[in-house]
Amino acid sequence: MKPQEIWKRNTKRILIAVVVLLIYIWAFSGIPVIQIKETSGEVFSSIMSGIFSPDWGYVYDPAGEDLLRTLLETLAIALLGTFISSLLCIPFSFMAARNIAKTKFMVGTSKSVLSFIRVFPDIVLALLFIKAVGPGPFAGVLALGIGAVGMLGKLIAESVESIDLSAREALIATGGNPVKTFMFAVVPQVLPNFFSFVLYRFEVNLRAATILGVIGAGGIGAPLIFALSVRDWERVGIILLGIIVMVTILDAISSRIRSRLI
Amino acid sequence: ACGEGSEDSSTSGAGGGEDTGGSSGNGGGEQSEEASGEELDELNVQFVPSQNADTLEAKAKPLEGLLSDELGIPVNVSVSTDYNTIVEAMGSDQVDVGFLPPTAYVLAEEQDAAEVILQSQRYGVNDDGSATEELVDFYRSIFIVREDSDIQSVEDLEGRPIGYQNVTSSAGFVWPAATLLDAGIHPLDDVEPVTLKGHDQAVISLLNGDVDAAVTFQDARNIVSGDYESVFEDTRIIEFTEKIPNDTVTVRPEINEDMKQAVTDAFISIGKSEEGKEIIRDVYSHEGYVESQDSNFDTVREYEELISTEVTEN
Amino acid sequence: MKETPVELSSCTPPMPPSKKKPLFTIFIVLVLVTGSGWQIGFSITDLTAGLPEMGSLLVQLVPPDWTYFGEVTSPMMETIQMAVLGTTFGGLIAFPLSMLAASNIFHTNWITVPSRLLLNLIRTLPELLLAALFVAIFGIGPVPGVFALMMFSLGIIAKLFFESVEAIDSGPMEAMTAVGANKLKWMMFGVVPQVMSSFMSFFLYAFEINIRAAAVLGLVGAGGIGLYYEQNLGFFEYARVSTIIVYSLIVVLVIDFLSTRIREKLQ
Amino acid sequence: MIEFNHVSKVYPNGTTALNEVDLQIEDGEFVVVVGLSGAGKSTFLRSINRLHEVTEGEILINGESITKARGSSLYRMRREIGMIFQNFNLVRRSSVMRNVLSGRVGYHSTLRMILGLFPREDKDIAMQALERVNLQEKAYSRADELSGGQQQRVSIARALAQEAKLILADEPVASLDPMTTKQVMDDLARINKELNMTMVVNLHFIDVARQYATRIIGLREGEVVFDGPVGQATDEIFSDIYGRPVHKDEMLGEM
Amino acid sequence: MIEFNHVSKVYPNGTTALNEVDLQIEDGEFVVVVGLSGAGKSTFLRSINRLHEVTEGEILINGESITKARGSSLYRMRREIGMIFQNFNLVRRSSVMRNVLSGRVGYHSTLRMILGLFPREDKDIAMQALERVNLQEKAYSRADELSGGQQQRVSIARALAQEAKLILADEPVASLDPMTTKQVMDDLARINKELNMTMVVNLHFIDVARQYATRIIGLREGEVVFDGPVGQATDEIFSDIYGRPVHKDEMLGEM
Ligand SMILES: Nc1ncnc2c1ncn2[C@@H]1O[C@H](COP(=O)(O)OP(=O)(O)OP(=O)(O)O)[C@@H](O)[C@H]1O
Ligand SMILES: Nc1ncnc2c1ncn2[C@@H]1O[C@H](COP(=O)(O)OP(=O)(O)OP(=O)(O)O)[C@@H](O)[C@H]1O
Ligand SMILES: [Mg+2]
Ligand SMILES: [Mg+2]
Repeated sequence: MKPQEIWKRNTKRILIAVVVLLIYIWAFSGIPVIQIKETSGEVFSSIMSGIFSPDWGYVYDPAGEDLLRTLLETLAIALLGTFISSLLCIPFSFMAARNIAKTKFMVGTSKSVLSFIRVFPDIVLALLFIKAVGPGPFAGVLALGIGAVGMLGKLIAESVESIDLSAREALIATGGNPVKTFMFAVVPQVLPNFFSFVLYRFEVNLRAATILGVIGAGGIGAPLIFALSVRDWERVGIILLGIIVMVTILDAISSRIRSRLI
Repeated sequence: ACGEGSEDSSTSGAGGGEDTGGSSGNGGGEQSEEASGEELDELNVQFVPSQNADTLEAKAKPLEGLLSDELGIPVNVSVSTDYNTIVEAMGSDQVDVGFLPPTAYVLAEEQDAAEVILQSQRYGVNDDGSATEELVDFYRSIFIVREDSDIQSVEDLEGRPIGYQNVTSSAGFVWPAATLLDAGIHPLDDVEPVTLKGHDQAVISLLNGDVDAAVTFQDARNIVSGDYESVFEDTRIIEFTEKIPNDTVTVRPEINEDMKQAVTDAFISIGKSEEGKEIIRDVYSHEGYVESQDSNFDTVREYEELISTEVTEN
Repeated sequence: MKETPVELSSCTPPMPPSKKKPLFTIFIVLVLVTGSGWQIGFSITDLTAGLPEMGSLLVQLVPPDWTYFGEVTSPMMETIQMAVLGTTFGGLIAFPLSMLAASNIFHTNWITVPSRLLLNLIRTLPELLLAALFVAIFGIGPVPGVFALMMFSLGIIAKLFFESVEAIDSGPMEAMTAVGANKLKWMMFGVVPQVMSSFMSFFLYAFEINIRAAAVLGLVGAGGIGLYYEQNLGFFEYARVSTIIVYSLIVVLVIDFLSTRIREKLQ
Repeated sequence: MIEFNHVSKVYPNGTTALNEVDLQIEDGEFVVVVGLSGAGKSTFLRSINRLHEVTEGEILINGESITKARGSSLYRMRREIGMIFQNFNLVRRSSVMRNVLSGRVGYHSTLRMILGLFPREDKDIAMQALERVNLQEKAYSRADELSGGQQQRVSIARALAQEAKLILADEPVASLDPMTTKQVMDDLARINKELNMTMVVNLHFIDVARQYATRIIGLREGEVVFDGPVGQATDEIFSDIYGRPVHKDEMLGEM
Repeated sequence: MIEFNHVSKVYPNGTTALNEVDLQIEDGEFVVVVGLSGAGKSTFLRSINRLHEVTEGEILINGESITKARGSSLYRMRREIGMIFQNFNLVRRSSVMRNVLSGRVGYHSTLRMILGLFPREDKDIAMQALERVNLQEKAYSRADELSGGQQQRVSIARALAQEAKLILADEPVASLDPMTTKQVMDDLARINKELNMTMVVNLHFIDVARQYATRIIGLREGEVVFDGPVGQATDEIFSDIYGRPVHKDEMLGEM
């Protein structure tokens, strides 16, 4: 590289640095000085003591609607929602990958569609499906299933963009058409990432309390929101414990699956 | 937010594409083609536990059993955290019975989505937050300030930061705003409005000094009394709002009259039976139900109209 | 997946690995999925029957109320400011934490396991609880908002990032070992350059989510775009709702475009 | 038969990698392409099966233009050309067997390939190909568990399994030890003789080139500077191809 | 001086890669290690700077045990040992310069290195190293834009920039063409002579080994089967090391 080029690159970098700096100055300008409230200690400790003395009575209730049941319901909703979105995201993630898609136009459109799904508020999505199938777990599954496509599509498309294309060349050379090439050269490479993101999304769905609460889907969402809004920390504590245990078990399973795939 | 599902999202007509009928009158039932109305072989009930209570339970099952016994058809009860979804679901025939707070009801009615049949009853609330002996079908909202504050009346609020709820909330905005307007204070322009999510946050922000006054439903301080033990000593009520009707029980207007009556009777009898009473008290903090009619909500409409013209034109 | 090749003398070809395991896995997944579908009452006919109703709402969403743009600009800017800070702080914490959680960086369970547990814990905390905690500590306003977004971003970035750290090429790390670098230098030169681009990608993803996660900001009285969603939904003002959606989309696309350009320039 | 008619290739950045190449390769030849790094050897090879588009001229395979073929006829033409890549181009996380089988995708319907259903005979063919490169016991290992030399052999097996009429090999022995180099080259020579498969091979090593080739093509800066039977490729010719004689004292920098 | 005292290495899966190795390498020697693929050459090399832990025995560098060293004294010992990897081990997305500079991190404080602040002299050293491998014009290219041979040379420059007293090279010419092979080997030989740097190099090519080594170590299945000056390494010896006779035509690398 010639000195002028280096110089040019450096000025570019400095310019970017200045812009980034300005953005941060602007961002900080919106934030007042941090002050810690006098009462915070008291409240903090009362919240913590509540959370650490969970309401064990909620774990199981023969009449139903206890922690175990709602967690199970959440699990079913999350599982199905994840399954749907993992299928739906597949075409998108390849159309949005720069190195796979045929035209720039296709990449641009697919990426924008994915962005659109991502910015679409959960609550509006929920409303749409409530109108279609009524409140309940089915609407929850649909909302989660569609809502996750934006995220999965984006993350998977990016990991497709970073794969090693040399294997693809080999398949082209053997006379494979694009679909065959894709199945043999691309799919095996992105599969681990695909599962990794899907499992991550599954976990997000388990915690998608807000949307499931809105949608009347049963599950753990509504009880958690209600317990939080009346500051029933013991109830919050037991629900959190339930979610943590479930997520941890899931995490253990998912990392085992992942380590087999990598 | 304690709750996306506080009493936010009441509603105001204006529902885009749908024909929203007039704002008056007794339900849109007449609009449905079959004069006799729909038969139901299954009843879908949805509610948002109302936040003007100090316990919230997201329990649907107990009510399912009770109602199903009374009506002789299967009943599905679900719990939501947002009124808007109930209204939309009723509008598209997905939900037959909804528990709505007064403003939400008025807006739903404007969209021909709901018709009131009952109102819930509760015990009244004393100034210290405890319950009275008397059963009432309304509650009030209060303006509270810190004990040592120089604010004595709503007039003193001018220019001060006030903690509201969302502008669609009956207790957290609509009624208090009307009170302020009566006192000659514009609820948004003449004070420093701060929108908070959840009545507990309103009380806490007041205690923390982030706002100088807060509006909440009557016994909201009970919610935070566990975390801030001296909340009742540290705060002071300066004003009550007018009566806010309790939660309504509404039905879809298209349902046939017999069924509406059956549902009405079912709720009333649940409220009277020992077992039923215990359940609705535990779960919904309701003590019983009384019949209601649309005209009871005319005052609500006035408030609603007043506020929405004053506020949303902003 | 170590499909251990069967050791055999060279004359007989090895047996293909048993297909039982993958088939069993697929079977289990299908059972779980159909079971869940049955449990929640999945029905395609209900869905197709309900599509017209869904359409009626979609119709109300268009066209957006263009005049509303001006009104939501200032809350949108507030949201961006908080998202910038929340994501930055979250990312700054997520970076070292992910390194600690990655088993190819630290080979002892003593470090990785607690780090992962911590990460799991952070991700599990609901926004509402975080909001309650931070409001109790800092009062209402943007400060607890930034902190809530920070925790939120931390959870997202750290989880995605540590998995991608675990997948990096070990060659450069080995080279740094051979050069005599201590752990920090080793990471700076062997690991960081390899993971920087995926970190940036997850960072921006979290940022984008934070633009949308305005609900969290509303919870703490921090303003932001979330309150406007709620308000307009409450009044059934769907045209305005779609205005906000379009606005967020534009912001996200602009950010996406800029960051892509910046990353290209920096490479 | 491969015909190059005035073929040129200019990369988008302006590098001329092939310059007016004009030659024919007959069936059954064993052609070795030599030249310095960057001379255009890989580009030459990759133009034949159109992994790279040439910018000028035409390449005919058995009289049919591959540079103009499209869609399924292009796929069919490529199926007839096996390729061995310098850097193997294996799917590292797939098994050896699957990598070899992927050489056969051209023979089956797309749907069948999406489901990954290869007929029994294909598996036999793949196994035979692995046997030929002495790797059958690794058939179900993952490709990235193999040593470099073994990976190279998998790539060769894939080309063999393809049952092509022509094999293009881009430095097929670059990462092999002398023993394996000999095995691989002997194998290519045998296939060339026994099955009358045409071979076009890029090589760095003059000795190996001399030993196996029937014909040598020398490239320099994209131009064919030598093309003739191996007997004519004297040391002087090689010096010419490489553009300079090598002296003992030709050193880098100063100390 | 490097001393191997009864060194054995058994991999967790039971493979014995080194078996009771017992030898000394004096300062300034140019040692070439030969052996079949899988003989343990890489393991031998990697034990010296403890990229692999040996399972038995001890390795002393200038009388100090590297197998027992820990923390900063281990880092310091490693700093004195440069290594050239068979597969380069470059950070592909960093610039060539930065890759070469990374050879110098052992000389500076951690804080400084986290900030990436290399002193002026280091940049000069790095540039000189690049000059020596004839790559100075690629200094600011990204490593993944280079051809295989160029990447190998970056890896060599990194080891040179480290200014070590000992260089371990694991098949440093495997992916180079004959010209570059010669250049690189000549360069290693010159550094060895002029700076009296000890060289331990794994090689596949017998001719190259004979041409540059002062001493040859032959490994077979983890055991040292030959160790002596290059003059004693006759064709028979090589046949023994490789476990079968070597033909004249397998001797590559001669131009
Ligand atoms: N994708 C590309 N874009 C631009 N220039 C390229 C590209 N690929 C190759 N080149 C250039 O074209 C010329 C010929 O490259 P080619 O790969 O054919 O050389 P080669 O003879 O195979 O060399 P080597 O022995 O190093 O493999 C070189 O100058 C190279 O820099
Ligand atoms: N990480 C490992 N785990 C288990 N076995 C290994 C590992 N690395 C190498 N081996 C085995 O140890 C033996 C010696 O390997 P080494 O890499 O030292 O061989 P080499 O002489 O360098 O061979 P090559 O010329 O192919 O590089 C081989 O049998 C190899 O399979
Ligand atoms: Mg090449
Ligand atoms: Mg080796």
